[in-house]
Amino acid sequence: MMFLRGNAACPGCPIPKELDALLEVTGKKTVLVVPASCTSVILGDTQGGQPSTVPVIHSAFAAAPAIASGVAASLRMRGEEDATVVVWAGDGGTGDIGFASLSGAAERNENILYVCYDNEAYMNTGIQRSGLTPYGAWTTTTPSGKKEFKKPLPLIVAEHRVPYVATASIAYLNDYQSKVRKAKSIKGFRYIHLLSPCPPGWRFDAGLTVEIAKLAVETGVWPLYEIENGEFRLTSISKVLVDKSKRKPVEAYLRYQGRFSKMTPEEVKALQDYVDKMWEEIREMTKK
Amino acid sequence: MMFLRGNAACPGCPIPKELDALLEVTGKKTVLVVPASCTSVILGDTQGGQPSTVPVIHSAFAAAPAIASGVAASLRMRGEEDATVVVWAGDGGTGDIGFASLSGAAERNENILYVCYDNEAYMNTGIQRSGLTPYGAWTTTTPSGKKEFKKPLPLIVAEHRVPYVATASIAYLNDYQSKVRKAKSIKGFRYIHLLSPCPPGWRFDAGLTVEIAKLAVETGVWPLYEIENGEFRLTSISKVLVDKSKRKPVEAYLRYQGRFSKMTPEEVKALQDYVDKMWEEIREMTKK
Amino acid sequence: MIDLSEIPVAKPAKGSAGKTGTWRVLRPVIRYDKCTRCRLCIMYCVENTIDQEPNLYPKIDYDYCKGCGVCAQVCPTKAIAMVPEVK
Amino acid sequence: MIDLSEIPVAKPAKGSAGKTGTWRVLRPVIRYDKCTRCRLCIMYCVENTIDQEPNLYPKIDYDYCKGCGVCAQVCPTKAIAMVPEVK
Amino acid sequence: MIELSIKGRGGQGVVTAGELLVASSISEGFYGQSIPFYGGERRGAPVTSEVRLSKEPIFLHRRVYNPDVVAVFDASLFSVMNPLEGLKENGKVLMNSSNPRKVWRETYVVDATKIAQDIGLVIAGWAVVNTAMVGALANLLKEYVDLDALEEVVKEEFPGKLGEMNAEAVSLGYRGVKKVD
Amino acid sequence: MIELSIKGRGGQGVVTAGELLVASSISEGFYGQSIPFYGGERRGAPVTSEVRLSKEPIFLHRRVYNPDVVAVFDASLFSVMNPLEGLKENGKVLMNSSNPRKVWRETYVVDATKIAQDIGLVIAGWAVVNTAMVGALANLLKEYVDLDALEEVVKEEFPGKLGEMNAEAVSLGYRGVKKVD
Amino acid sequence: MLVQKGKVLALVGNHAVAYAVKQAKPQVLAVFPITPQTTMLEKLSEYIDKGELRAELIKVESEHSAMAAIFGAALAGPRVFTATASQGLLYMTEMIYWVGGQRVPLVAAVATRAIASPWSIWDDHQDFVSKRDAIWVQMMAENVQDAYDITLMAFRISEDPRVMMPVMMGFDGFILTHTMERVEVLPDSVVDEFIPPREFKLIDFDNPLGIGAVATPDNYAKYRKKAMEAMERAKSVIKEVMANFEEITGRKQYGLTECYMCEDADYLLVGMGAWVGDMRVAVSRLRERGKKVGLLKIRVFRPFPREEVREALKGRKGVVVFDRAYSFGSGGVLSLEVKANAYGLTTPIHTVVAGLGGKDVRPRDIEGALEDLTEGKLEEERWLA
Amino acid sequence: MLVQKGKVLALVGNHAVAYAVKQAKPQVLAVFPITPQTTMLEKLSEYIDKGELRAELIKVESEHSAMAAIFGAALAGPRVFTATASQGLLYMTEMIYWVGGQRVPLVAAVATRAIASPWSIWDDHQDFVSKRDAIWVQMMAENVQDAYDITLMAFRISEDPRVMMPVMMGFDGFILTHTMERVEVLPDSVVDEFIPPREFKLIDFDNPLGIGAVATPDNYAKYRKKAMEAMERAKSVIKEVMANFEEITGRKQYGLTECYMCEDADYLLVGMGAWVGDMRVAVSRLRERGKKVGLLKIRVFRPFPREEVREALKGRKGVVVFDRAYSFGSGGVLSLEVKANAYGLTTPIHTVVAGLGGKDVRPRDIEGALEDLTEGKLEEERWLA
Ligand SMILES: Cc1ncc(C[n+]2csc(CCOP(=O)(O)OP(=O)(O)O)c2C)c(N)n1
Ligand SMILES: Cc1ncc(C[n+]2csc(CCOP(=O)(O)OP(=O)(O)O)c2C)c(N)n1
Ligand code: SF4
Ligand code: SF4
Ligand code: SF4
Ligand code: SF4
Ligand code: SF4
Ligand code: SF4
Ligand SMILES: [Mg+2]
Ligand SMILES: [Mg+2]
Repeated sequence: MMFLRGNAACPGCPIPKELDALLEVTGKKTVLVVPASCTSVILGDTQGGQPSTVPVIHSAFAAAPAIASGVAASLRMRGEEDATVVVWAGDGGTGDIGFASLSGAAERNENILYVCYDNEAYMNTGIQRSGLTPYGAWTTTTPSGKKEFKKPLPLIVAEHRVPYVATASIAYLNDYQSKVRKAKSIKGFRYIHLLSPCPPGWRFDAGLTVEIAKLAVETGVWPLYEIENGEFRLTSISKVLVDKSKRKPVEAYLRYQGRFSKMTPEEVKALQDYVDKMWEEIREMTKK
Repeated sequence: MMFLRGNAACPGCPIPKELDALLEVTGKKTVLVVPASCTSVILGDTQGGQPSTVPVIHSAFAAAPAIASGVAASLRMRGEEDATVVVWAGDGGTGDIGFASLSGAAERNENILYVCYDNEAYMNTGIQRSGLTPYGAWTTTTPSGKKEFKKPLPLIVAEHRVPYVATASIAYLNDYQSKVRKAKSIKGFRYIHLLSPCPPGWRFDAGLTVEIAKLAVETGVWPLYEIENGEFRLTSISKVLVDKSKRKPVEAYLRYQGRFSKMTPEEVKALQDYVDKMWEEIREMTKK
Repeated sequence: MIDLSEIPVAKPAKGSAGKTGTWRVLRPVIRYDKCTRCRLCIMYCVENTIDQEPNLYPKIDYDYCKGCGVCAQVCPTKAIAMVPEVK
Repeated sequence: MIDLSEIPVAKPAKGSAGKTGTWRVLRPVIRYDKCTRCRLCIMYCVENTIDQEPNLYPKIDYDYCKGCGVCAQVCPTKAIAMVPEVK
Repeated sequence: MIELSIKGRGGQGVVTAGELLVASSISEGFYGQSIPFYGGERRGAPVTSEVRLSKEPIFLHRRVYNPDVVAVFDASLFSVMNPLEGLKENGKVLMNSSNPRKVWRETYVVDATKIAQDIGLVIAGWAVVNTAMVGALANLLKEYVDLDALEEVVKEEFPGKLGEMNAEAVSLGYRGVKKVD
Repeated sequence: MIELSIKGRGGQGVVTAGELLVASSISEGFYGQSIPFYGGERRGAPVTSEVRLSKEPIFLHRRVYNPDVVAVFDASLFSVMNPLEGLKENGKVLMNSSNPRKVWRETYVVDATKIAQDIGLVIAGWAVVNTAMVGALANLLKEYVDLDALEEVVKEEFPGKLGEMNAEAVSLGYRGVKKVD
Repeated sequence: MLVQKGKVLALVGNHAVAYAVKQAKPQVLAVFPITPQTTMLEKLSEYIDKGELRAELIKVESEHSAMAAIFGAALAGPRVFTATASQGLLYMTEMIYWVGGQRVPLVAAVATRAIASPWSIWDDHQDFVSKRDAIWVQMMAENVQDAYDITLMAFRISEDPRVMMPVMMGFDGFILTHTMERVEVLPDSVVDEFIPPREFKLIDFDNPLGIGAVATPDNYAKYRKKAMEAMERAKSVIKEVMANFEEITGRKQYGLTECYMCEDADYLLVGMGAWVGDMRVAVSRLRERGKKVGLLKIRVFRPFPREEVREALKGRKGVVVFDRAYSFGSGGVLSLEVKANAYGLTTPIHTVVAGLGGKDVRPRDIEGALEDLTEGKLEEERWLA
Repeated sequence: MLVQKGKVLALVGNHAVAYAVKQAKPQVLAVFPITPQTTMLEKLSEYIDKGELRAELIKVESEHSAMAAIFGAALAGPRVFTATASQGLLYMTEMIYWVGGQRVPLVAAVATRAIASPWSIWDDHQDFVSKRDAIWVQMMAENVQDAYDITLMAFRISEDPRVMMPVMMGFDGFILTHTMERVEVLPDSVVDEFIPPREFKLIDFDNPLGIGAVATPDNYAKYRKKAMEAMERAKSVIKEVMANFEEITGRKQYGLTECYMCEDADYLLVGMGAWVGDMRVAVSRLRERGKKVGLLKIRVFRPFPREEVREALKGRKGVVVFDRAYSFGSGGVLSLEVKANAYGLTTPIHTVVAGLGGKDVRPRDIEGALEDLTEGKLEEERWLA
């Protein structure tokens, strides 16, 4: 066990498991760089200690990729290139305030593994909209549902032409861990985007965390793929979902979540269309 | 004439012309938001006045898209939606320090026209590398040439799924102005990326500004295109350049520029390959 | 060497947030008769609070289990019941 | 109303950087006999310092022309010569 | 001035309870102050909210160290912490419990869980006990809190049907509180 | 201590000129200070660089208002500004010019442009006049600047062939300076 | 004297400020969430969603952009607002100086909070004072009512043509932001009258200006001098606005400072923010015990009430400044201000540094220090840590 | 006394600092260009390109990231460095406080420059002083030699286990950064000995720490108190380091302050930075005219040399502080520091605010103010604008 029990995550929060699964692969010689987020709180305090068994650098909200760049440079200087420098950041830290820093590190092709655990809002401050909040979702700053679509971050990062980009899900642990394993074996900037359901923020029963994560994939809302040196490849169950008939309707995913409860049928349809269109693009990409 | 003569641009600098051509289309009801850059200096001072005949808001280096978002909101409140809010920013302000702010404005689909004039380095501070400096180019912070490739910014912005993205060149003024015209007619976030040769920074004779800009297009280094609602379309002379035989070798472009003078034949070839591969991708995109 | 008491740092500790088992409202109880030792609950317990006994049966660490119910949901044989904590 | 002297602002002005024509080392001189009035020099003068006369001939505003030579380069008939400024 | 400390768990509406008391006291023309204590609070984790009620303006902003009244939403808290820490010698304790056990010189109980369950105030398996507790507290704090005013405040806070149910819980809590001798 | 003001245009190496003087003075064990004035300077635009040379440590850091010597790289500057502003009554002027015209009580000329052209120091159509001017200044500032030391400094600053050429320009400038009577 | 009795509400600090903002009718807001400010943002979102406030809320991706967005918006004419805390206030530092230097009227609320590293979400004043050079009027609230009142006054002060400057309203994180108290709110119509329509507008297509263009040295220094003068003028404007507000509300506003039980006090306690309330109680108790102590509350931190402070300190036997912010390597920040501005006096001034990172300050701490002061037992600088 | 005579070079300030940095052998640098610091960055790039400095230069996309990158690098052990100015220093504000709070030894050079809006690339000290609360040692150079010397000492002070704190070396933009002067540089071997190997390292896979984790209120206050104590300790460490440096170089280092022509001075001028040189000249000239004037130079701004300043001011007839930074609504920043730290004295202290936004300060300005001071004609605060 790399991530110790008895931490401050909400009941049902997948983050401890996600971190444990990551560290299981990257091992003891891992440095976690964690910007302001729910994880900052989960990581304990100077009094009670931290659940992490590897070094953690707490980071200002916008600074994690740069801190990681510095750590990577130092480890290179120390001759410890076998260590893995991981940024572990929420969707807000990744896609909003910290995005210039991420983009800069990607452009410099820094030797870091960036994991964005995406709970689709600012959860630590109590559920406010982020750029990665999906269309239609209620948050405290989108009381009538968000009007814009989710920022397609993994593809934007991929457009930086970094060696490795992948999506993952807590419901598909093997897929997730094998992506971490592959990422660990590659040098340069690697990016994994992990959909991370949040019971209080998404308004679902804590026991359903894995179920919801699964539905995201099964409905095609969250395709699992990797892009290695520009090559796009669907992974795990998503491979069969190019065929629309194999995908559950998005409604099946929305249903359990209070945050989508006020969506009108038209909005649900708009989201379904969006997902279908995304899969059309995916079909194009897989052809290449 | 919308941009007055007698300003502080270097001899041969295309910026005054680029701004004049822009304002000719967007007209008197334009607000320019300009972050720290060569243009900040060109725009005069509180003593001698400014060459611009439209309002200018000088901006901190990282703040222009956000300032423009605020101006756009105010103009909406004032009922002056016929005005155009333009961010006019260098490659550094756009792709490096200001990129989170740009990305945020794009995600919110703010009603602004963002023009990045790209002279491929921090010129105002005396030629330092930016994320958009091309492979092989000398700058004072890449004394042996930049090792990374140019950040493909227009495509990264396009991946934000904004209504309009285009590239342009001072050598193809009609193409540039018609793109500005189209952008003006669209609502939401519009982005034009304008390659802007810089005689002292690129180390070429001031008289060659237009010639160099033309060669960038003719060699395929700088493809002219637009992406409207996701639809990719080559424009102007670039339409015929998908055919490799129609493109001049990149060497023809590099030759006149001191910044590339130390590139090895291998590096030149790497750049040529990069350009060829880019055109392969363009070919794919035009097919869609 | 440097004096760590000067510098804000945290050291690894189980129970950094205390005995989080006290947060529990519902208690997961494994009916071992139904359990097939498939390990799914261990794999998916988001808190890492299910240990694998030498006999391969899962065992919940009630000191820290927060009672979220994920294990009960993922158990294919419905071998885990969520029962209210006695008050 | 607000007192603009309190607030750092600049007003539109020709010659905000002074008479930039004094920066010139080489002077573009149009040989009107060669000029076809194609307007390319006017279009591409990066300083906007070439005016179009009523007779459609280009005329350079030497007060501000910086002598970069772009006009000479773009002129299809080579009608513009860059001659050293007399010292 | 009277000082309260309300102890419960994340998700039980401890902060709201304090605010309801303060709001009703203020609506009566008095003064009040509700001070939540924020840590990284989580569903199920222990939470405290402190309250001051007074007929005069309140100046203090520090936390409440020696409450006059402690309200315990959940008897199981005793196994995690000492909810009665700092309680004045002559202070009162209100317990949500079905079991009238004396924990302090002056102990009161109300079966808020049962009240909530009877009314149907159950969300995601949790009985919503805060309004019944607030009702019971109102009975102990008659000087500062008026039952009618409190019911009004509750109806304002919770719209529609939910308001009705909660107001009923308040009323049942008010009437259901018993002193343990 | 002696104070200089060097006037020229962006691209003429005015700042380098000041630094060469200072460096050679320092290499002789003296003190020196070269203060460029930075605006948004552009190729062709007027530029100033100021210099202090001294046998004692220099404490001042303010700009030079009343130079002892003014060096003008380009006579055309007179049409843009007054390069001699603030010059001391008994100060000296060094002009780059082929035309020995008296502009101050004590005026010197050197045809730095011709020197540069003759040596082949021409870049992008511009004669590189700064080293010849520096050579000429060295002649006026013998107390602080030694010709040999200056040539050394120039060779260090410009590597290889270019150093040779510039050192020659220095030497020709030194010898080519003439007083205008 | 027309006293307009308003409604009495029970509000937490963040909602009280949101209420005042709603009444001031800004048209453009840009706020980025941060504890302990967030519930204010949420309330404002709700107002806009329900149509109670006709404004655009720009959901910026950072605080730098929040300040940038309202800066841009303010130049075009509308009234604007933002709020932040701690890291957020630091992250917008460049823009804080920017709007100050540009002399743009706007209002920002700061829910004060300690600064990392290490992380802390709890209260102290380190963030607020970090902006003391930036050409901003800075005021600090004592309680929730005060936060409401100051927010309203802030808009009026900021937009006064004699001031023309941003105003920052500080109020203690959690201690006020999350504490519910009694608040008397003004009727909307009264607020409409109290804050006249905004006149500031720099973006005008018929008079195109270059806003913030390079200033050459002479010009730059001149603008800064004007800012200094405006800051001095602000003192009387603030007093004028407070007097007017007092007239309207019947709530005593005092001015830049308030001196409580000062008349015959030999010893003076000086403080700013929410704990001033606790200090009142401490002073009263010591008075009951026969100690001649008084309390000087700093309500306006910038412009610093030099004259008032000097006046208040004169002739006392001893003074203790309670500081919730520290300038490492020099002293408590409020202390430094008091000492510097009172320079020349000889009243001994002590400092108590307390409440950093949310460390609660207990009754005995304040009374103890004050008592020690009267008994000559207080150190020059005492840390409660 | 072993005096190691070094090489004499002619260097502009930015190159002198780059030279010192090269000799200190940092392994990771992250610098973002900004006028007037840029030529230092360029020189460092060149050193690395030529193999004269074995280090990585991370070409970050902003200053926030520059400080973040060297922060991360420093935690893993290596010596690190960055440099910035003005907007850049403001843009990294959050990280400046971060590394201070985390007590990470590192060195940053600040080429001082005025702050926008309006834009100005010229010198004043507004940027430097904006970080005076942030748990940084701050020192300011008088000339190019001083910038070189302080940079070397900064590494040693920063890494001293009794201090363990970032150090900021300020030097006036253009006035020093771009001015070429005579610099005596130490042999590399001497520098190697002067700055012992760095011991600080927090990232250790066998002792995994959570660096900067949440601190609950009690803990937080405790850490801040320790920082305050370390800052006080830094005073003697700095003196010790300076004494050692003086021994090595034979260059007089004085300590936290230097008092020039002070012995019998009735009037004192106080200043910091490059214009101290001009003040020396002014003081000498007035001395020649028989005026008993002296000069107090503040070399270390944080920790502020309270004792030295009090000592220096005691018994003078009048003091004038020259300020190149202003805290709007209170006073000149250095003035405020001097007054607050000298509180209790009665020597009248005047302020001259000058040189803002690069406004050149002429001989007559300094001499004039000083002369007016001796003649009782100097205002309490004079603005040269
Ligand atoms: C500069 C700055 N602004 C705001 C905050 C407040 N803040 C802390 S965490 C957070 C939200 C984090 O969202 P995300 O990155 O999605 O992580 P999550 O909390 O959802 O896990 C915010 C806004 C901060 N710490 N620093
Ligand atoms: C926060 C901040 N950092 C650095 C600078 C210094 N700076 C001003 S302009 C500039 C470079 C601008 O580069 P780019 O955006 O490409 O525009 P260009 O000058 O090339 O036209 C830099 C680094 C600044 N003004 N603000
Ligand atoms: S709010 Fe959501 S993401 Fe944050 S700890 Fe709780 S469950 Fe996890
Ligand atoms: S440096 Fe280049 S971009 Fe900047 S003004 Fe000169 S020519 Fe134009
Ligand atoms: S998931 Fe169910 S069946 Fe599988 S090991 Fe756990 S309890 Fe047994
Ligand atoms: S209830 Fe939740 S925490 Fe407890 S064992 Fe099951 S999954 Fe783990
Ligand atoms: S030389 Fe340059 S500035 Fe002059 S007219 Fe020709 S193009 Fe225009
Ligand atoms: S480009 Fe040549 S031919 Fe055409 S108008 Fe100009 S000068 Fe005449
Ligand atoms: Mg999130
Ligand atoms: Mg650029």
